Amino acid sequence: MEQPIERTQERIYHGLNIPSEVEEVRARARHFAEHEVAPVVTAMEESPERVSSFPADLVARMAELGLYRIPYSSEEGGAGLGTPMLAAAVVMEELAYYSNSIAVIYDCQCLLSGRVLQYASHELKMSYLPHIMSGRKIACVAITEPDAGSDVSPASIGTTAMPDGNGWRLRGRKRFIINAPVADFSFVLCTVDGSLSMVVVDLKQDGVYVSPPDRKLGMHGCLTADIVLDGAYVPATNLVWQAGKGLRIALGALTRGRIAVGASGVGMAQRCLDLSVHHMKTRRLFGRALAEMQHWQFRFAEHATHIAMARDLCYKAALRHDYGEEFPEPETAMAKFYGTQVAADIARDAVQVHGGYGFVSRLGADDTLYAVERLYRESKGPEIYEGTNEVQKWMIARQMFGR
Amino acid sequence: MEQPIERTQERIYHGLNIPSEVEEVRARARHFAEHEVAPVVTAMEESPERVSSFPADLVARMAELGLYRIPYSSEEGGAGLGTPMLAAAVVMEELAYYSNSIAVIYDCQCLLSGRVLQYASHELKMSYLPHIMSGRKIACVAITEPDAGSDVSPASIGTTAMPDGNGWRLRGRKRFIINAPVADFSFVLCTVDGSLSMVVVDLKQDGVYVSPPDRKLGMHGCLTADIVLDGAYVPATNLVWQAGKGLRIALGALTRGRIAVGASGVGMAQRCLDLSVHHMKTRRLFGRALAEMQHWQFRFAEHATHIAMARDLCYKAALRHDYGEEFPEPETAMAKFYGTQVAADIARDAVQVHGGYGFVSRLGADDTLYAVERLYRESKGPEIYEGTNEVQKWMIARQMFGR
Amino acid sequence: MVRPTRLQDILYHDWLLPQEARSVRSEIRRFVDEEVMPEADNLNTCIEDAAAFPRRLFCRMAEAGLFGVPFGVECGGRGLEYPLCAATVTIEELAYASDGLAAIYDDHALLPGAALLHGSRDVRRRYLEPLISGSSIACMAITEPHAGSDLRADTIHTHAVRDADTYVVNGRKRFITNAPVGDFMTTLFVIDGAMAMLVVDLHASGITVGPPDHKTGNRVQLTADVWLEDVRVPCGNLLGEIGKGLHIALAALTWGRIVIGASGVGMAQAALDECVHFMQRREMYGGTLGDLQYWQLRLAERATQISNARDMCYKAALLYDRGSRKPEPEMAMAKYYGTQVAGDMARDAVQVFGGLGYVTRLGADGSTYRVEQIYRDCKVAEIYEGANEVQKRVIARSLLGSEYLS
Amino acid sequence: MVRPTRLQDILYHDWLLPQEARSVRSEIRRFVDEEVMPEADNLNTCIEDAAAFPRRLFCRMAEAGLFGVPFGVECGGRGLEYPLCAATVTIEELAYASDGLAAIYDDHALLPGAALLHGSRDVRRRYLEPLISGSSIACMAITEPHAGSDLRADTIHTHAVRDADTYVVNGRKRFITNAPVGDFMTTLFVIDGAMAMLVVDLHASGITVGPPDHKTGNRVQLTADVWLEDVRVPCGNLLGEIGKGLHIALAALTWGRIVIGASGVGMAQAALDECVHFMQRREMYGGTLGDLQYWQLRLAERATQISNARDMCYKAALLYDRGSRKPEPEMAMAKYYGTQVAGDMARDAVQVFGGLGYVTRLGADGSTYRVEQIYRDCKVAEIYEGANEVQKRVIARSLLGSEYLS
Repeated sequence: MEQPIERTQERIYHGLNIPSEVEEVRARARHFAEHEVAPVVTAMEESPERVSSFPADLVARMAELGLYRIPYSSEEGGAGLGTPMLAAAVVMEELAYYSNSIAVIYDCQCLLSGRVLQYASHELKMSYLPHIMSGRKIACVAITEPDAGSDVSPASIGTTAMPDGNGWRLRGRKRFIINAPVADFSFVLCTVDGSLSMVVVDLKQDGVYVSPPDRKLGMHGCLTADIVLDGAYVPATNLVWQAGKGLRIALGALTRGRIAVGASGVGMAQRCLDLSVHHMKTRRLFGRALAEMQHWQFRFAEHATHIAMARDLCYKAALRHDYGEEFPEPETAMAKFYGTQVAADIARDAVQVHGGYGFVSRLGADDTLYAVERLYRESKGPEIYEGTNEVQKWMIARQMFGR
Repeated sequence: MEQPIERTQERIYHGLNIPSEVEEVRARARHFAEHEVAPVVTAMEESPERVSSFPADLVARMAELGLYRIPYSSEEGGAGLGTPMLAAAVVMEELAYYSNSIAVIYDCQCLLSGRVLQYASHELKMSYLPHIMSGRKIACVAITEPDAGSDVSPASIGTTAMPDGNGWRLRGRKRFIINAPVADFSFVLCTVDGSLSMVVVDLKQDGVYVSPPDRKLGMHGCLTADIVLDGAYVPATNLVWQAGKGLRIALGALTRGRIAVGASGVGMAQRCLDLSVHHMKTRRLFGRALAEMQHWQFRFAEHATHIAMARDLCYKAALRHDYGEEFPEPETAMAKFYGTQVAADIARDAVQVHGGYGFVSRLGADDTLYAVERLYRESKGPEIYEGTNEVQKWMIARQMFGR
Repeated sequence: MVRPTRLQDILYHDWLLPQEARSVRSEIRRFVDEEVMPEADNLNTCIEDAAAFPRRLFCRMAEAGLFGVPFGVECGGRGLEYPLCAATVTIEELAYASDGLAAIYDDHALLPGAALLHGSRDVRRRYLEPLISGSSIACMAITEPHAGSDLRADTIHTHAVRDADTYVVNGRKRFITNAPVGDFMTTLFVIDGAMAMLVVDLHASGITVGPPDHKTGNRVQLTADVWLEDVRVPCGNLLGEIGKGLHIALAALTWGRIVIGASGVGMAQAALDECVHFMQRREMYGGTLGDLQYWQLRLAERATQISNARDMCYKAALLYDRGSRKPEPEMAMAKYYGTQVAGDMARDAVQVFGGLGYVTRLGADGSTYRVEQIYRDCKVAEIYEGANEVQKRVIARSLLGSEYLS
Repeated sequence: MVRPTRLQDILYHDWLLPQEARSVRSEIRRFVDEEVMPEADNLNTCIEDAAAFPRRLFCRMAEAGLFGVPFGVECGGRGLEYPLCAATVTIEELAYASDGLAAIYDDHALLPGAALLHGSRDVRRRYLEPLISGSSIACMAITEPHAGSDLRADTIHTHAVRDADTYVVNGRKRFITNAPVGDFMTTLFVIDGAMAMLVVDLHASGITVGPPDHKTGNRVQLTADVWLEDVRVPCGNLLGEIGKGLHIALAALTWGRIVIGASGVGMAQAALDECVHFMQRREMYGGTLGDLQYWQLRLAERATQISNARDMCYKAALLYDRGSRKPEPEMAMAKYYGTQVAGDMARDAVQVFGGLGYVTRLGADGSTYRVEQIYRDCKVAEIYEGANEVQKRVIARSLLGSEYLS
C-alpha cells in the first residue's frame, strides 16, 4: 500500500481566501483518500484494465461520504456549499494525491455529468441527478470521436440523431469515454438537424455497444472505451436544454472539468514533492543526504514554487466560477495547462531523484513498492484530456489577441 | 506488432566520418530489429517481469548474427572492426529504436562484461569471452548495492571477499543487476583486503540467491534483480587484473556502457520522432494536418536538432575511444546525459502530439497498438542507470573546474 | 506614440488585494500615465551621471504622496491598513514605465525607510520625515566590494569605533543607489565584531562618492561606490542597537524582495503588452505576426507565468500586511519567480520585434522601443536584493528544513 | 586584466575540421590575442558614431589577410580548399573577443563578398579585390523598413528603372551594417516585378546615409538607414541577372547563417570561460563560488550545449565545402542553436557575476566585464540573418516536407 509520509504542503503553501467549509471538505476527502484509496491503489493500478477491475467499492464509498453532492446546491439535493467548485477542486486534489484514476472517475461522475444536467429541464435533471449523487448509477460524458479530438464543431462530430417517433435513433462512435464500460447512461454530443446537441442515452439498451477497455500508459483504475451507437433510442425528453445548445453545454461542463483536472495535477505534483522530499532526507550519497545536494535543493525549490502557483491558479478559477462567471477565462485555461504541466515536470524529476528506485514499481528482493513510477505514468494523461494543453494556450492567446 | 514507418533520420541527419563497415553493421542490426524484434516487442513488454518471459530467442539470434562479436578484435575472436565502439553504439541505437530492453541486454552481455574481461588475464578472458560472444552463457555486471548507487568507493561497497583456501567466499548484496535472474556468471565489484576489486562469480552455485525480478516502469523485457552472495566461492584465478583495480575496471566498463546508453537514447528519440511525424501527417485537427500547425513544427524542429546533436556526440565519444582514449571525457559524460535527456524530452512531446492515442498502449475498440506510451516509460530509465545524469554533469564540471 | 492596450485588465483578475491597494493602483497608474510616460524614454536611455537624476519627477512623486505609501501618519505617511500591498502595486506600476525609476523609489522610500523605522523618534523626525516629504534623498548601503549575498560580521569590512558621542566609521560601500545625489544613507557596518546599522550623512566630512557606474540598464538608477574615511556620526544615529544590523537589513530587504518581484511583473507585463500590440499590426507573410501560432502559444505561456508571478507577489505582501513578518516561502518565491518571468518575457519580446527590438535609438528617425529597454533593465532584478539563487535556498529551507542547508 | 583559461582546449575535441581550418584558427586566435583583445573593451562599449569605426583594426585585418579567407586566389583571396570552414572559425574567434567586430567582418567580407562572386570579372576587379585588400568598405543591403525575413517582390520597395546604360534606383534600406563608413553596397531591389542584386556606390549622388542606430550591443557594428533617390548605377554593376536577386541574397546568407551560428559559439565560450575563471576566485560562504553544486551542474549543461553547437556549425560548413550548396537542415540548426546557446549562457553568466555582471563600467575604478558585453551582444544574433523562427521553419520543412508549410 501507499505509505503516508510527511506532507510538505503546509511548509510551502499558505492558503488565502479559503472558506472553512472548504477546509472541512478537504479533511473529509483526505481522510478517505488516505484510509481507503491509498491501501488499494497499488493493486488497482497493477491489474490491467478490465470491467471487473473497476473500483466499484470506492465509487460507492464516495457516495456514502457525500462527495458527489459537493458541487450541488441544497435545492438540487446537494451539499449547498458557498463555494462548491472550489470545494470540488479540493476534492480532486486530495483524491489525485493518491490516485488520479479515482479523481477522474469522480470528475466524470459528478462534475462533468452533473454540470450538463444543470442546463437541463427540472424534470430531466431530477430523473438523473439523484442517481449521480447517490452513486447508484454511473454516468459518463461522450464528446470525443475517433476523428475529432479537441475539435468540437458540427462538421467534425459524426454522431447523428435521426427522428424516430417521439424521439431519435443515434448512430456514431465515441472514443476514450471515461467510465463507459461500467456506465449506466451517457451524455452524448451529437447533431440533431445538423446542429450540435446534447442528449442523455441509456447505455443498457440494444443499439449500444461498448468496446473492451483501452489499455493505457497509466490510470488503470479508470476505464475508457469506445461507445458505438447503432440505433440507440433517445426519447425527446432526454434532450438537454434545446437543440443547437450542445457546444455551449459541452463547454460549460468542460469549464468545471478543466478546473478540476488542473487541481488533480496539483494533487499529483504535491505527492511527487512529498515522496521526493522524504526520499531526499533518507537517502544518502557520497556520505551526505540527497537533501544536502544544492542541485536537488534548487530543483525542488523551483517545483515547490510552481506547485504553489498552480494551486492558487486552480482555486482562483474555481472561485471566479463560484462567484458567478460561467466561463472564468483565462484562469480556467491557465489552471488546466499549468496545473497538469507542473505535475508532469515534477514527476520526471521525482523519478530522477529516486534513481533506480524511481524506475521500479515493486522491488523484486523484498516487494517494496515505489509510487513515483506510477505518478510518472499517471501525470502524462491530464496534459491531454479535457482539451490538450495546446488548446488551452490557444484559448489564452485568443483572449489576448482579441479573437 | 510495431509497424515500420518512414524513417526521418536521412532527412535530418547527415553522417560525417562514418566508415562504411559501420554502415554495414547498422544495416545488419536494423534488419534484425525490424524483422525480429519489432514483431514481438509488444508481447514482450506487455507481460510483467518474470524469468520465463526473458527473450531468450532474441538473445540467441543476436549471437547467431554475430552482434556480440562487434566490440572485439580478431585476436579475441571478435569482428575485428576498425572502429568497434562506434559500431557497437550504432547497434545500440538500432536496437533501442524498437526495444530498449533488448538494447540494454546487449549492452550488459557484450559491452560492459566484455570490457571487464579486457582487463583480465588471457586465461580468464578466454574462459569467458567465447561464451559471451556465442551467447551460450549470459553475463551480468554487479556494481550497485542497496546503499550505494552512483557512489562507488571502498567505504560504500559492502560486498566483501574473505579468503578461503585457494580463493574467496563472497558476502553481500547487489541491486538492480540487469540479466541477473537468467545470468550464468557475474562480474562482481567487491572488496578484497579492503581494496576494491573485480571478480567473476559463477551464479549457479550454492551461496548465491537471486531475488525475483523487480517490477519496473518500463523495459519489462529486461530483468533486474538483487543478487545475494552468502558465501559464494570464487577461485583466486577469477580475480580480474589485480586486487585494488576494481574501480578502474568498473570505470573502464562504464565508459563503454555510457556511450552505449547515450546511443540507446538517440535510438529511442529517433523512434519517437518518426512516430510523431507519421502521426502529424496523418492526423487532422480543425481541418488541417497536425503537421501544418506551427507550434508542432517548431517543437519537433527543435527536437530534430537535439537528436542530430546527440547522435554526433555519441559517435564522437565512441570514435575518440576507438582512437585510443581509454576515458574520452567530457564527451562520454555529455553523450550519456544528453542522449538520454533528449529521449525523455521528445517522448513527452510524442505522447502529447498523439493526444489520447499517446496515452493508450492498446485501443480497446480494435486492438490497435500505440508505441509512444511505451517509449515514454522506456526513456526514463536511461536518465538514471549507468551513472545518473547528475553524476555525468558533475564529471563535466570537474573537468571544467579542474578537480 | 500610441501606447499599447493594458492586457492586465483583460488577462488578470485580482482576487487578493484589498480595495485600499486597488485604489492606490489606480492612483499610481494615473500618475504614471500623466507624469512618467512622457519622460520614460529619457529615463530609460540616459547616460549615468548626477545630472541624469530625475529631480523634477522625484519632487512630483513626493508631492503626490508616493513616498508616504508605506508609512504611518505619525511620520507623514499615509497610514494605510495594507502598506506593503500598496507599495507593491506602486513599484509594479512604476516599473511598467521605467524600472530605473521604480528602483529609485525602492532605494529611497522602501529600504532606508524600513531601516529608519528602527530609529529613535528623533532619528525618524530628522531623516524619515524629510524622506517622505522628498526634501532629502536617501540611500541604503549594505553591499561592499567583497560582500554581496553573504552578509556576515567577517565579510563586512566597513567598521566603526566609538569616540565619545560619535562613531568613527571607515570602509567602502558598493552599488549604492542614489548615492551620487543622496543626502544620507542607512549603513550596515561592524563594531566590536557585531553588525549594526547607522544613518550616515553623505555631506559629512570623510565621505567620497565615486562616479556613477555605467550599467546595462536601469540607467536612471544611479549607483556608485561610497568611501567612508574617518566619518564621524553621532551615536544617536544608530538604528536599533548594536548586533541588530543584520536583522534590520533583512527586515528592510523583506519589503525589498517582494517589491522587486513586483517590478519584474511590471516589466514583463509591459513587454507582453508591447508584443501583442506590435504583432497585431506588423504585416508578414500576407497576414500579421499575430497570426503565427508559435508566438500565440508562446505568449500564452508567458501570460500564465505573469499572472502566477503577480498573484505570488500580492500574496506575499498580503501575508506580511496581515502580520507575518517573514512570509516564507512566498516572499522568496515572489522575488525569484517575478524577476525570472521578466527575463523570459524580455528575451521573447526582443525576438518578436526583431531588429527594432535591438535598437536603443533608430538612427533614421530617433525611434526607441520599450522592449529593448526592458531587455536591458530586467536582468539586474534577478540579481539585486538577494540573487535568485539565494531565494531558492530560502525556499529549499522551508521545504526541507534548515538542517539540510549547510 | 588576467584573461581566463580557454576551456575550449579542455572541453572540446575537434573531430570534424580539416587541418587547414585548424591552422587558420590558430592564426586568427593569435591575431585576436595580439590585436583585438587590447582594444576589445572599447569596441564593445563605444557609442555608435562614424568615428567609432575601428579603422586601424580594419586595416590590420586586411593586412593579415583575414578578408581573403573565404576567396580564391584569382581575386586576391587565399584559395583555401575549405573556405567556409576557415571563415567559420574566423568568426568564432573574433566573436570570442568582440561580436561587433565579427559582425563587421561578416557584413564586409562574407555577405557582400559572396554576392560579388556572381558579378562579372570587371565587377569583381572593381569591388571584390578592393574589398579583400581592405581599400574599400562593403555593405550588404537587403532589409527594408517593411521587409525583414519575408523577402518577396511585393515586399521589397527599393526599385529601379532602366535608362540607357544605367539603372535609376529609388528606395530605402534599413539596418545596413558598415553604411556610415561604407564605400559600396550590394543591394537587393526590384525591377519590372523581378528581384535583382546590384552594386551601388555609396559616394554616388542621391545616396543619403542616416545617423547610426543606437543599439543594445554590438556597438562597434554601425548600422544605419540608407536612402536612394534617383541614384544612377551602371548596368554593368548588376550581379547575375534580373530575377536572380533572391537567389544571390540567399546564397550569401547561407554563408552568413553558418558563421552567425559560430559567432554565438564564440560568445558562449567566452562567457563560460569568464564564469569559470570568476567562480574559481570569488569567495563566498567560506569557499569559492565554484564550490556551489548548482552552478557546477548548470555550467556542465551549458558546456554540453556549446560543444553541440560548435560541432553543428563545423558540420554545416564542412558539408558546404564538400559541395552541398544548401546544407540543410544543418545550416538552419547551426544558426538557431548556436545563437540560442549564446543567449542561454549569457543570461547565466551575468547571474554568476551578480552586480558586476550588470555594469558596463564600474564608476569606482572603470572596470568593465566581458559578460555584461556578451549579454548585450548575444540577443541580436538570434534575430539577424534569418530570425531563429525562420530557421525552425527550414528544419521543419526538411523534417516534414514542404507541403505542410504554408
